[in-house]
Amino acid sequence: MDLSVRIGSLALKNPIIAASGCFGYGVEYADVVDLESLGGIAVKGLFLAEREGHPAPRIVETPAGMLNAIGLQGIGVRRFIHEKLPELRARKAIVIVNICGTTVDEYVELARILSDAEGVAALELNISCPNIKEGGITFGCSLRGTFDVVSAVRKVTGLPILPKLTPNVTDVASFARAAEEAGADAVSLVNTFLAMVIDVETRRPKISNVVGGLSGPAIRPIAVRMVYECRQAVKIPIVGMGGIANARDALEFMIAGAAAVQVGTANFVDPFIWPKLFGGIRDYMQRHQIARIADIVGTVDTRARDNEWISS
Amino acid sequence: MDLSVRIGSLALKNPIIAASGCFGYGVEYADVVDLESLGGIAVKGLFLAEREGHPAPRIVETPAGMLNAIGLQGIGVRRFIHEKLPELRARKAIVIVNICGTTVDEYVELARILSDAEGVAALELNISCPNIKEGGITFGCSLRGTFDVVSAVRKVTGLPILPKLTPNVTDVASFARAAEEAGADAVSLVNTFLAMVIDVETRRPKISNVVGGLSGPAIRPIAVRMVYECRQAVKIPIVGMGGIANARDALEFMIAGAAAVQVGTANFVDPFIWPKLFGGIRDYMQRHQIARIADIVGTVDTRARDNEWISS
Amino acid sequence: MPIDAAAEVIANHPLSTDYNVLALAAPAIAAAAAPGQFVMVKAGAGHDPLLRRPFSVFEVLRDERGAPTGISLLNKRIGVSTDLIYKAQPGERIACLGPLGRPFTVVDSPTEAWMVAGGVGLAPFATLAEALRARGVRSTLFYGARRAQELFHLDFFRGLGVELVLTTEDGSLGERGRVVTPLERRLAAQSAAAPVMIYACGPEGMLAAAATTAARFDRPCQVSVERIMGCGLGGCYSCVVRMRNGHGGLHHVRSCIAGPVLPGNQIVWD
Amino acid sequence: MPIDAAAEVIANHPLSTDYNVLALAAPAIAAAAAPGQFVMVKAGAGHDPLLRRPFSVFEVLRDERGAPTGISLLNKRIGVSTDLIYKAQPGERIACLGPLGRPFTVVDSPTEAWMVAGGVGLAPFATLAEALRARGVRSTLFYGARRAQELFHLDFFRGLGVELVLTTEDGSLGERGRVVTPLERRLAAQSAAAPVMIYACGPEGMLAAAATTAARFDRPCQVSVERIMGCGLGGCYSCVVRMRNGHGGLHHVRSCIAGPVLPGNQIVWD
Ligand SMILES: Cc1cc2nc3c(=O)[nH]c(=O)nc-3n(C[C@H](O)[C@H](O)[C@H](O)COP(=O)(O)OP(=O)(O)OC[C@H]3O[C@@H](n4cnc5c(N)ncnc54)[C@H](O)[C@@H]3O)c2cc1C
Ligand SMILES: Cc1cc2nc3c(=O)[nH]c(=O)nc-3n(C[C@H](O)[C@H](O)[C@H](O)COP(=O)(O)OP(=O)(O)OC[C@H]3O[C@@H](n4cnc5c(N)ncnc54)[C@H](O)[C@@H]3O)c2cc1C
Ligand SMILES: Cc1cc2nc3c(=O)[nH]c(=O)nc-3n(C[C@H](O)[C@H](O)[C@H](O)COP(=O)(O)O)c2cc1C
Ligand SMILES: Cc1cc2nc3c(=O)[nH]c(=O)nc-3n(C[C@H](O)[C@H](O)[C@H](O)COP(=O)(O)O)c2cc1C
Ligand code: FES
Ligand code: FES
Repeated sequence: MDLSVRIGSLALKNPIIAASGCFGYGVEYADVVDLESLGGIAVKGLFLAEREGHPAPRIVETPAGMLNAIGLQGIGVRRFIHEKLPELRARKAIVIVNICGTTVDEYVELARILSDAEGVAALELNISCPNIKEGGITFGCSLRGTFDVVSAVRKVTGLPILPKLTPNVTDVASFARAAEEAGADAVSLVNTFLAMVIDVETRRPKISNVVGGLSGPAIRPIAVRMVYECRQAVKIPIVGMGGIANARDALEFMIAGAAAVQVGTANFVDPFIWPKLFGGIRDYMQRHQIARIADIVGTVDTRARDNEWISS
Repeated sequence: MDLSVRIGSLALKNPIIAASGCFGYGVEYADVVDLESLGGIAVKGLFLAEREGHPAPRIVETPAGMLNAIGLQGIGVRRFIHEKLPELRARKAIVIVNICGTTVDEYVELARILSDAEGVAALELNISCPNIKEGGITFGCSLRGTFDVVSAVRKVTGLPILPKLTPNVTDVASFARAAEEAGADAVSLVNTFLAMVIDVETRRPKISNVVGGLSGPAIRPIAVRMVYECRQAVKIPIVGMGGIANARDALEFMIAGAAAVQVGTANFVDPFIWPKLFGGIRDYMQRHQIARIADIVGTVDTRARDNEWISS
Repeated sequence: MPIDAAAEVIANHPLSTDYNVLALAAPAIAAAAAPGQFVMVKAGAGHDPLLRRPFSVFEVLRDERGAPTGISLLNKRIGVSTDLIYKAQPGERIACLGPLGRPFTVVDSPTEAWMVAGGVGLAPFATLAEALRARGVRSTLFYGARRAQELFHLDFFRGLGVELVLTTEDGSLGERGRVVTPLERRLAAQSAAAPVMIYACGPEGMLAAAATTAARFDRPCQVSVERIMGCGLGGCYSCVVRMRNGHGGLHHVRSCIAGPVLPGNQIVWD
Repeated sequence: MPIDAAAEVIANHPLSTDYNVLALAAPAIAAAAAPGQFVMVKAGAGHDPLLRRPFSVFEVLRDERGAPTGISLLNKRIGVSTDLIYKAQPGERIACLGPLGRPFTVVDSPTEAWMVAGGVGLAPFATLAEALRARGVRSTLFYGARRAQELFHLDFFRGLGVELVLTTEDGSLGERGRVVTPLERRLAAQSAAAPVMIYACGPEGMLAAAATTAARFDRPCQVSVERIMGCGLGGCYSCVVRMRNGHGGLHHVRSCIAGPVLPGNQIVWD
């Protein structure tokens, strides 16, 4: 059985990637899962500088989901390269670095620095984080901003680049198109949905940043729809995510059009989920006599069943 | 304790309204709940003509939510007026008629017809149904379309009008503003999120219409955030909804900025929910010594807790 | 008016690795239920699963004096709620709303009643058989399943004097094959003058075959349809069945309030 | 390396209408756990609740020969998961990941150990008291609760030779008021030369008071902090505590891996 997939020039041994912000810098999980066994690891979003992020409370559970506003606490790109990358390299992890800036120049600078580092497989451009004040999602909510960030980064790196799209837009497919036109190798979607939970007893928001990003199974049906829409709109591969909690969910995204998937929140619920995902996909391939998992990508059958009719 | 609220010129005895499409034409529930006890009833979306809607399957359960594509099956406005409105009137229900058209003229025509009918308290303009091909959501996803429908209807009716906004947009507050400028008395939000579920065994969508609308607790944190955003943007009242399943949830929407709320999916789970909601709100008012429920509207306290800081 | 009972689980009898019978204390629902009606059951607390699920009333439970005390469900596990119902423990409480829907119209002697059940579609026929027996109606149950071990409660029906015609897909009991085959043979053998009412409940394919066969022999057929139901009360329009009206037109009816029992000859089978 | 056990519930002892002790079969976790470590528990199947919750290892359970067989949790119900844990039935399986986090540093004699517990903050002190006893460390437990009925396992600590200083908010047992009051009195009375290690676990306000008081008397204080945790493994950055570093700078540390036991004098209390 062949579980390998391609995301542009990036060959992955399987389609399961750890989602950014949900797997630390990868090294935190080295005890729990063989990092080499993963299709890839999207590390926690990095800025140029170190950041302390928002005060606690930073998360709150919601129905079948969670809201977070971490505020991109992080060690900055240089410490990442010196303190984390060597171990990731030693463990033969496929490292996708998720980068975030407040200006186009910052993205460019990050891309330059990381292109020179050894052991970076691809760059995921986080233009969709709902939890910071400037940059990030403001690019991701504007077609022009998306195009500008992607094309500027394209000019300075030979690494595969995957802009990560926000679902907080009217027409996500147009953003996938803008990314494709600007030279992206693939698009990742979805980042979290901007959301809010209020404690009615205190009438205060449950997280310190007032609003945060919603992830987890709750959002899965919306994310699947968005992957499906983007699949019609662009030729570049799609990395799909949002609420994947088991192999069935991963397959659903692939059938909708994702060449690979990422798993975030579910890793919090079950850090031993990875071999279960691989096993579940293998079972499915066996049951359906599918030799190459790449063959199911985008195969959803939406032939209309005579849809609307009027009584006579 | 005073549970009454106002939505513009419309006075409601309490802030709990049955959401459109989740309470039939009201009469179906006359055995289960005293219709007069509700703040109001938003009846199932009506077109001018009868419609048969989509074939089954029309719904599928999702994590803490449900996806539906009913396709606005309905008896049309004239049969509604003759067959349902008299009973609703007799039972002293406050009737909010949810109307849907494929052109501006159809909304105008519906508004004209209903303005002449006896027993209609308000019109909710459904410009946000994700489950039909033309009209509906296309108006709701365009500021111009929203403005045009609302201002055209405004010209022909003295009834309170509540455009119902879709959450499938980048900036819902701008739609609330467009509605306000066009003369709306209030805005209702949110309608359902466009979403999709695929059966991985058959690789076919789980519902006949391929995509449908997501409702239920899963979407609540996003809906609360949208109500909060609209509250900053407009002066007209907001009718909030999306995943309310108990009194706490209803209060959360009110504290975020909703003058009244609607309850949809939860009525399927528990058709006897209504007195429980009233009771829960009364308990809360007692516990917090609140005399008028209207006093909590929009009182969320979002004073910044020193939000972002950088290590030194 | 339907009742929402926080029904206590009295007993849970496993019948196989997939099937069980769950006995629930719900006197008011039991007292009101007619054969063919259903209840909407909320399995588990919280939002997973979120919606209730429809289940036929299988048995009406009674105390020594014959007073209704509860109902039982014949449950087949196929997903999250049916799995929770399979595992439910005595003492637990399960919200149970009912009785709902239009019941079977029970015929009178000398009309014969032929019940056609596929798998878990047996559920509504226990109470129907009792009602038929009370009216002295001669009854036959055509009952098909995958294998012998999945043909349940045969002695119960025998005890009511119901004739049994059994089929299994693997031939392990009764005739090998589908249950509509002996039905069709019996219809062909029956005198056209002898009145017969056919009742059918089971998978959609079986219902279509039973209804079409009945129509071919000009026999009335009441089918109990199975649709995914959001509310069970006519509120959501999820459970529609496409039907022909008198004038050749088609329309969608809500099977939770117009059904689940519907005239087989008016249903448009896909 | 943490273990994820599908731990069977062995027993559930209710202590009050809010508190219970849940015994779980988890030998590998039990064998590895050190005082102050915690486990991440997934209550209920499915997505409601979704995330695991952190619980201190309360007791390490052992068989006749002293081999570890499982752990128990001291649970106080305040929401959905703790409610499910309160109601858990023997035979159920509960996913339990651990042991996690940095344990207490156990002192040696002649240093005295003073444990300060508020409410359910008692949980990590049962195993700590055992470890202290094994090293012959003289120990005192300052333990406060709302009322007498919520002071648990006193005999257990007495049996280990731990001196008890009790307080209740309503004065129904021990001194009336907060637990930090007698701690402060005792600190003031103690000779500055006699070495003391303070351990604290309980509500944030109590921890801040204990840590501040300890610092005022120049005593080291290990506090076990309580943050909402998404993962327990350092993956989500939800559980941060604001701390001072050596140079007057502030930074956020992840209490699940740098803690839950942290040096009280470096924490910035809000
Ligand atoms: C009027 C009526 C009476 C019924 N009586 C009984 C009964 O007595 N005993 C019994 O065991 N079952 C009965 N059913 C079927 C029962 O409602 C379903 O098996 C149940 O809803 C499945 O719930 P779940 O959570 O276990 O499955 P889910 O996890 O919701 O779904 C599992 C799979 O089954 C499919 N599915 C879900 N519901 C249905 C359905 N209604 N029909 C077909 N496929 C479905 C789903 O699409 C999914 O693929 C009845 C249904 C109706 C409409
Ligand atoms: C390291 C550690 C060890 C712990 N040990 C124990 C223990 O031994 N026994 C025990 O009973 N509890 C312990 N707790 C606390 C326990 O984790 C929480 O009570 C639990 O997460 C609540 O879950 P719930 O689903 O019942 O509440 P929820 O339904 O999730 O929440 C109910 C309410 O409590 C608030 N809340 C949720 N989690 C916390 C939290 N961690 N701190 C403060 N408020 C919270 C929520 O905001 C909400 O208002 C420990 C916590 C930590 C971090
Ligand atoms: C705690 C947390 C932190 C996250 N941090 C990042 C981040 O740094 N960069 C990023 O692109 N996405 C981040 N995300 C979004 C996830 O990568 C993912 O897009 C989203 O959670 C949806 O997937 P899921 O439902 O599987 O979690 C974060 C999500 C969570 C829950
Ligand atoms: C089955 C179903 C049918 C609906 N039909 C309509 C409709 O006809 N008109 C409308 O404006 N909204 C309709 N809605 C949307 C609801 O009124 C409501 O906006 C949405 O479901 C969110 O609220 P909830 O989570 O409480 O259900 C429908 C929703 C459902 C679930
Ligand atoms: S199940 Fe809701 S209308 Fe029939
Ligand atoms: S709980 Fe996830 S980092 Fe600490």
